[in-house]
Amino acid sequence: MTLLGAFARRFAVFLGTALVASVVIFVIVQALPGDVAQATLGLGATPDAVEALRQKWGLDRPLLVRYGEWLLGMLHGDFGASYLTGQSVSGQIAPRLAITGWLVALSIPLSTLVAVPLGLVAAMMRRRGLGAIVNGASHIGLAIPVFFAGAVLVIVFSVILGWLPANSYASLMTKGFSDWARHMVLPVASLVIVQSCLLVRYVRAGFIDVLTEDYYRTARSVGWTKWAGLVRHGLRNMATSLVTVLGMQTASLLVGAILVERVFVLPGLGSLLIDSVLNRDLMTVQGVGMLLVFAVLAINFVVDLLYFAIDPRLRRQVRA
Amino acid sequence: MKRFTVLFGLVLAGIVALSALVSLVWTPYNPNLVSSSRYSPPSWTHILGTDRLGMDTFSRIMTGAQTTLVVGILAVAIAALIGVPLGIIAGMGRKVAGELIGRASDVLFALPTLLLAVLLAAAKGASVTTATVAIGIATIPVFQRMARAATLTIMSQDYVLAAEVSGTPRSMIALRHVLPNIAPLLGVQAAASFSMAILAEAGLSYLGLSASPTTPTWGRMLRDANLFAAPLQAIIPGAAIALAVLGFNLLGDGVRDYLDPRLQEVR
Amino acid sequence: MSVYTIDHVSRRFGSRRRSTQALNDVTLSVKEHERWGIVGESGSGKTTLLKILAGLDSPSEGKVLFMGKCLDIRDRATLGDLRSSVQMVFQDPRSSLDPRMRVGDIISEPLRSPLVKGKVPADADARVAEVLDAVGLPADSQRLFAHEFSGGQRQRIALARALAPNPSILLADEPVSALDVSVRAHVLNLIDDLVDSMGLTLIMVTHDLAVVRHTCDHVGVLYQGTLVEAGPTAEVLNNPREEYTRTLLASTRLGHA
Amino acid sequence: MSVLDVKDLSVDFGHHRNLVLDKVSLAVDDGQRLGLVGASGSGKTVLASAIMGLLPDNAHISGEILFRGTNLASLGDREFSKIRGRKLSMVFQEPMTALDPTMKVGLQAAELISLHRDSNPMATRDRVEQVFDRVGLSDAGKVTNAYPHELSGGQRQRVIIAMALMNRPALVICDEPTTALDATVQTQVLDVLDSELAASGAACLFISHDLNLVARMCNEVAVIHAGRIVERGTTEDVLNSPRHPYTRGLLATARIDQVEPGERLPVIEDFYTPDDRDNAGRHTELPRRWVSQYGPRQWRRSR
Repeated sequence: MTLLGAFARRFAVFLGTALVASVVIFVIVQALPGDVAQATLGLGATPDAVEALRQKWGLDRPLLVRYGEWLLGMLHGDFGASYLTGQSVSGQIAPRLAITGWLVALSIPLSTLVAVPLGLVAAMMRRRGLGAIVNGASHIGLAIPVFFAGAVLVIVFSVILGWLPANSYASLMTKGFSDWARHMVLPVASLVIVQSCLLVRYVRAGFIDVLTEDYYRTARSVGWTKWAGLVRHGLRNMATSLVTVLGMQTASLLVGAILVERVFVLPGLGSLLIDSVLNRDLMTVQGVGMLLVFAVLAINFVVDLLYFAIDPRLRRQVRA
Repeated sequence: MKRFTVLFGLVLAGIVALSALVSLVWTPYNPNLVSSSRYSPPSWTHILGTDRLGMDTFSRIMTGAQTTLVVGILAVAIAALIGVPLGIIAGMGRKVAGELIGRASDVLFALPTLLLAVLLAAAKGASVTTATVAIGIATIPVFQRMARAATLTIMSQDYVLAAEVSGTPRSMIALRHVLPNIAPLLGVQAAASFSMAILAEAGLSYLGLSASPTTPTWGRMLRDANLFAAPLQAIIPGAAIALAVLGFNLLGDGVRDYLDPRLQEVR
Repeated sequence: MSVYTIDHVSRRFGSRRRSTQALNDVTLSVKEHERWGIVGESGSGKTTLLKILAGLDSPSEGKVLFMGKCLDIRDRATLGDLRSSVQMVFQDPRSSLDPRMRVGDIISEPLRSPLVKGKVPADADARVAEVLDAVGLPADSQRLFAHEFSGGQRQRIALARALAPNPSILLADEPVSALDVSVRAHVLNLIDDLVDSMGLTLIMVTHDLAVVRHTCDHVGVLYQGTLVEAGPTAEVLNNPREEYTRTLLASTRLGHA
Repeated sequence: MSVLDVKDLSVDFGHHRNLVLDKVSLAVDDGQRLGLVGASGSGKTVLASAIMGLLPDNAHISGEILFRGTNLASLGDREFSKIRGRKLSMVFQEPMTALDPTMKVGLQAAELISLHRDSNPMATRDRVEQVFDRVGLSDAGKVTNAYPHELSGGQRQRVIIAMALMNRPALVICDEPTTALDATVQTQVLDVLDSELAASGAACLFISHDLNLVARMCNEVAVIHAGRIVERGTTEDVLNSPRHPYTRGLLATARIDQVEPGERLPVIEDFYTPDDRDNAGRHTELPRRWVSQYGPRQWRRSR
């Protein structure tokens, strides 16, 4: 199998998983409630009213047809229309995409940048003060829910110090960079704090593994000092496990972004999702849910490709 | 040092369990009793103060421990009871079965806990039950993968071959050799997943996707707190969540270090 | 009579497009009470061959006759016959003894099998004590766990387990290569003695010609999955016909002797 | 003059301070090859790690390790790193894991040069290919561009030997350099090691559990047992007239080929007289762990 073939195979798996996920989402939202129209109108509604609504939304047609329509629509970027307001779901999603996107896109690299050096120190100095402090701090940080971290940041920097805004969003396009940045600092910081504490634990464990490896001993025997050898020969080997964690964490990072949007009242995808659940706007829930799952799968697909860049053994397995 | 952290974890977890148990029979006030003293600071009458409706925060924190523990235990039980057998089958059984389970697990893994909870809440209405089920189901792949990996390690050991040469049936190998040998790892995973479940439930409560407003939960208390008027009322439930999670994490780490002699650092 | 008749056996691993040939057209016959040593380096397919004989794997091509009957591991009856008379000892006793079982339970495992039938002793506890004594371990060992023993002792436990159901054939996969040189002699003496006193047929896989020369009366030489030479030990070692056998001999001290 | 002079070296580990080396003294002369023979757990690998300064953090060390007059035991990591790989190098037992899996072997070997002196890339590459060529890596240019997993065990061990010889060190420590290899490959690798050591004039501490190998490689041999050097002499003397019962036992058990087929193989206990036992019937010279190997009763052969 060629390298290209391996990519193609992974891409096929990615699309297949997305397809199955879309079925799961559709079934939970459309088939589980029993009757969507009844659920929307509440138990007190008259049968006639329910029936009228069913006709209006096309719910009287078979599930399979409705699923097919939904799927085909999504392929064209059309997520259907809200049952409640009649608004196009895609139209609601578009303006909110940027906010959630920024949160995730900023916090992944930033938390990695914070975690790698701290993890290195924690691994190398684990019998000494600094390592123990980093280790202990990451333990505590791991236990803090992201919305609590956000709340504390608001209390300190907005309520007490009054330096930064506690809520609302300023678009990069319309309000300019500095205003945008002032509004993004605290949300991104709360995500990075929690995320990097988790990464530190994995980076530390990865480096400690390297310390016990034969090739690290070889590196030391040819004249690398403890620290330099670990950076030179450990970093790339540790990166494999780091990438795995990053892939596994994309889902929880998206969840974190949704929670952070709630704390800072940012009008992102998460806010849209939660609002539509509370209003039982099923079509919107379904659409946003699918988009999030697709994002998780896409990031995991990219992570899969990253392995090939890092680990030459994989490249050969594929070629052989 | 190590012993101290485990002890600390034990104390924290113990406090959570104790307040949950005690709150079943006694709390200083009825946790849902509305009073006129709103946002009162901590005092002898209200140890941790009161919230925006004048309800006693200490009583609500105590009662909140119930939901935290029950959701955590049930969610982990759901995940382990479904995930572990699937993982063992995937690790021991035919290739097709393993592949199928693996793919199904991948799909579930792409559905974040919160999204699953959101979908269930959209379909069935938000409640503790949907939250628990969602957390449980979302955790299945974690147990499945862990059990599968551990099973594969055990299956590569010669004692499994020896058992087969001894004429032991596959099902018996699973019960006699695989399960006992992966049990410690599963225990550690359960402890870690328990902390994760607590965090997830708190998140769902914070979004209003878990217990009804009349049931005090830590996440909802944080959601209802006004950061500008009474920041303390946000910090208290937040700290409760963090300390509970920290406690169970430390406990889990302690168990792992005890069980895995490799980590008793030779170096 | 022939215990095993290995008839043009090949074994391939992997998918059709990239397969590795572990065994290539191996033909060999093992008679009762013979002691065979199968010699080869890593990757020669010697362990694969042993696994096929133990019913842990099946050939891709060719067949194995066991006691005159075609060996099919999917057929419960023939597998039962095999399990009742063939036992195996593995290379590394650290890996072949379940760390969470007591020695008594480890040794009695074959006695509790639904497949093993016939000569199995009724009183399992008495049998465990008996085989422990036969391998030179005290009877109270059965309450302990495997990790409480040294490498040599663990290999004795593995031997005790193999002997428990009264097998007639003993398969051994590098039984001493994980052990220290000084312990090796103890275990080899023990195997030698047990095979003698219990009238076993022995098939031992090893990379060490010196061990084969000492313990086995027949030797087969495997090279990259092909059986290049087989016959009585003295004959093969004194007059090797194949180039590879000569290389192997030269790389051990036996070549100079 | 001795290149290495170990004086009263003791090493123990951890809180329990398990003694692994007990006042070991050992000297290697310039250009000399000394074999160090012992069973697993005898402390031979710990001795090698101690000399290289690669002991884990929880090891306690006492005594002196004089390398060309410098006490290595008292050097800091930075100063020691300047000696390692340049004047003092090591060949490890496990070629499969001793190289960084994510880096081409040529680059790993070139690091040895660039770490220790200024050298332009062209000269470095030439030197790497030259040494690779010398250790019998045919098509050295191709090998330098390979990742470790693309090479066979024998090739990897040649790479490691090339790395150990890269900077023309004064002493090479070989810790079971061929144990993990197949017999036929083992012979070739030993030949390369033999000729390259001779050509470079480096001294060598050759560690093995296999007396046969040591006899082939070394003119002098020391026997280590339970953390102590029990015997030292020329290879010929030790092999032909061993003085210590442990050495005698080791020699006998190592030579299966000298026992007639079917005869009982000698075991180490055979070489200990009753005088060597203490009151409880144990061999005084054997550590307790070692004695318990055989249980309370001796195995007797019935034949």
